[in-house]
Amino acid sequence: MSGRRLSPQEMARRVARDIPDGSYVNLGIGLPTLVADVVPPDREIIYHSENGILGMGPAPAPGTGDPELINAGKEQVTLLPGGAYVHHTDAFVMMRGGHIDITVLGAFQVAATGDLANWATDEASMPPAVGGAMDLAVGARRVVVMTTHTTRDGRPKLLAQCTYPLTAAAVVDRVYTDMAVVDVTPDGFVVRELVAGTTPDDLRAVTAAPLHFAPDLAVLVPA
Amino acid sequence: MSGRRLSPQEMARRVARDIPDGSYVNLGIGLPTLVADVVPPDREIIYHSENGILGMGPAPAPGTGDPELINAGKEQVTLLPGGAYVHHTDAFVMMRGGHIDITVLGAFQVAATGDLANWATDEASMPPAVGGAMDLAVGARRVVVMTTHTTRDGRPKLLAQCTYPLTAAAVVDRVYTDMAVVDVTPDGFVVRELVAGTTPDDLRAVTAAPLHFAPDLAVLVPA
Amino acid sequence: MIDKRVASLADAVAGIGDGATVLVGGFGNSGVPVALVHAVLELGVRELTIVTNNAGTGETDIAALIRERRVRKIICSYPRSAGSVWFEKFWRAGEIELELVPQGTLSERMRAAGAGLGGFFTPAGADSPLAQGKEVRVIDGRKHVFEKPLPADVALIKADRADRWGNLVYHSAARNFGPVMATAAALTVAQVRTFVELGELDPEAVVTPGIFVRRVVEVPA
Amino acid sequence: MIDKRVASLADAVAGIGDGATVLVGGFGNSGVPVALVHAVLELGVRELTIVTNNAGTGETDIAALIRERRVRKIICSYPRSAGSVWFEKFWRAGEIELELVPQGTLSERMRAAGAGLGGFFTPAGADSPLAQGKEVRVIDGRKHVFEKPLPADVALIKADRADRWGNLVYHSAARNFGPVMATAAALTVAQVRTFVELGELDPEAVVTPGIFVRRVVEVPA
Repeated sequence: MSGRRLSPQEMARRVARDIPDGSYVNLGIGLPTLVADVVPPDREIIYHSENGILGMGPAPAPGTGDPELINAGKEQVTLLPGGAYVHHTDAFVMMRGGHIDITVLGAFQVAATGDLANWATDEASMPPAVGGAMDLAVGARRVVVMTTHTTRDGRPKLLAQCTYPLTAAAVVDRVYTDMAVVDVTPDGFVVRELVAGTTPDDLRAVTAAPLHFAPDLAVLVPA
Repeated sequence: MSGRRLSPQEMARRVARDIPDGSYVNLGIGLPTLVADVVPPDREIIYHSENGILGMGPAPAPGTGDPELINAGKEQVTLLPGGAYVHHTDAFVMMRGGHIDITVLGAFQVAATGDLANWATDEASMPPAVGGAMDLAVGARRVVVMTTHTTRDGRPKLLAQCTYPLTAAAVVDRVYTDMAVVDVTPDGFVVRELVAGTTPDDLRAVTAAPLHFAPDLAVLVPA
Repeated sequence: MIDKRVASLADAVAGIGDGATVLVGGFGNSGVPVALVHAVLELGVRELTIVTNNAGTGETDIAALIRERRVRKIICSYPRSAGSVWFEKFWRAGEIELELVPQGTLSERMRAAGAGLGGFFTPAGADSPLAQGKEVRVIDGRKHVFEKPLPADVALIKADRADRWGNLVYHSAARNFGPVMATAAALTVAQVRTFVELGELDPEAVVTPGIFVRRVVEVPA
Repeated sequence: MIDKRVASLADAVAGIGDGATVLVGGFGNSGVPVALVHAVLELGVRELTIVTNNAGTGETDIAALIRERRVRKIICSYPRSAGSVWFEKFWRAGEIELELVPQGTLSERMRAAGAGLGGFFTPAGADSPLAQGKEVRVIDGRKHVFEKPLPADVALIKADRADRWGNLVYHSAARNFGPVMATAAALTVAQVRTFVELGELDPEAVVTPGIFVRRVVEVPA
């Protein structure tokens, strides 16, 4: 019986801890967007949105929003002082050209080789959709994934090899799950932190790839 | 003995006559820049400069210029109301992407196939220099050349084949010289107009390519 | 005299024909030239290829074009949105063709068309099934896929202000695909909130110079 | 807190090393970051590859770098200008390497580097000797030449105003190569006429967003 899973907010706080002051960051839609709300206030982070915003701020106060000022998830946002609007092609110059320091992406599957599958499953009843995921995955300086460790029905998301169509090969640097912090290294997955109460065997039981455990394996205390 | 040659201003006025109202025009450095000063005042022409100006106006009144507002020939110019500054890459999107209606270029040589040589001679003592000529030559919708019919020492500039390194192949639509107006057609050079007093044989004598004469060959009366 | 302003939406879309490839600006509901798309619907043209980021939601703009069976093919990056019911219905029935393109590649392909380039190599998608059938080349140790220009007959975009030369400025994130689409089409039409006099737009801040724009029509917000 | 403003020209160019590839903005005498180039001269680095449109005239900026034998190679479109005597002297002596690139290709190669692309096909120069040794491909019936990205270690550019995030706006035609060079270098440094407070620049009119800029230094005109 493993320790309890982190809540989405707890995961977001753990991810946020690793984002240095002054970073340019793109947050994928879904879980990753939570990160913006929990970055320590002493850090100045510049958020990028693929639709042409650099210096994106939080959601507007009710009734004050600009309906055309939306983020990649189509939710209303604001612009910080110092922010700028750019057109789509320039927004992707930033993404693909190595100008984004960190992107936090969701994932269906991550392989021990760093392969990422986060745009299509094998479900043929829904039309495929890719958005900006492939550009971000190949272009950001550091690609981290924020995801539950398993699917809703309990299947592993960390695998020796992805079975879903790839977004990009060998791009993921680190995975933050609700059970652990796992680096992708030339030797495969290396677990850096385990949520309090979770043992290495607990994690192995829900991971479909070999796991190495860091010599200085730390306890991830929810914050 | 042929008729007198046109002066540069007379050549410029002949070129200007063919530029329709509302055209986007790029004038090459040297002789072609004269065209801007002689376009009939009832026509609104938007001039483009490769260094990032759209809507370029004439030289500033003495003492009023902006030293950084220069044209491709590095001479001070002005910006008309409605003009805009763009960066270099966008200036060349306009040039190479088929957005410039007409470019007027100088030439060392023009071939009957429309090949253009206007960037390098066979003189090895000077470093080669190309600037924006190759982008303009391939990218403008209509490429016309404005040049003396012969070199300073009397050699033909209109040839069956260029002997100098090409700027681009099969791009020239029309040549305006100080003796004639000559179209480049699938059949080669077709002379449309001859300066008053110049005969077809006069022109043949200073042209190193077969010349066809249009059935409605007109007299070019200097204006 | 140059005057790109037209008096009506009908004038703005005049001449668009059956089978046209039409770029439609917008990301989600931001920057969509709704009035122009509805004018194309009124025009009655069919067999359109629509290039756009999303495949329309609800019953308006692109969703309406699809519902009325005007769209043969859609080229986009993210057709699956909450409310994209008409697209999904026709797609499942095999009655609309989908070409899925990574979003950065979509805008870059339009840029290549507008910039007179013959195509480019991008790492985006090179490891994915979207590279199937395309040239893949390792450049500096990394896989890249060759992507072709995506030119169009028409671009329909939304901007904030325009002058009679067709210079455009946009409003906040509604800028999105407008500038690149304007460069890639033979006929670019912009709906704008308001016309301004020539010279009123700051020449340092014009986003789309008029050279890329053929018609502008005023559609007050 | 992000603060890209540096106090001196020496700080602005600190860390540039021997053998660096340096993009230098400017077209003719417009937009040349003269103070930054002179700071590089002071730094004493050698074996530089300079990427710029012209090869310097007279005795200042790039011409001075060449005169002082700091430049191994120059990549440019138009080295031959009135007054480009130092370049011509060293070029004739075989003491400086020249890579001549059509001007649009020069800026597009830098853009490709900044945009993370692996290269592109352009029709410019495809029929010329400048295509020798390069892949030439017929695309849609037209010859194109394959051109590679041109990334750099450093970009030195000149802008008008900057804030502490490094956002830049330019002045008239001095904009020229600044925006594209800013995207293509690992270290982009801008000399600006004046600093402004964060939020003072119109977000609709920022030309180079700070993400492309590492250092800004004030050099009053």
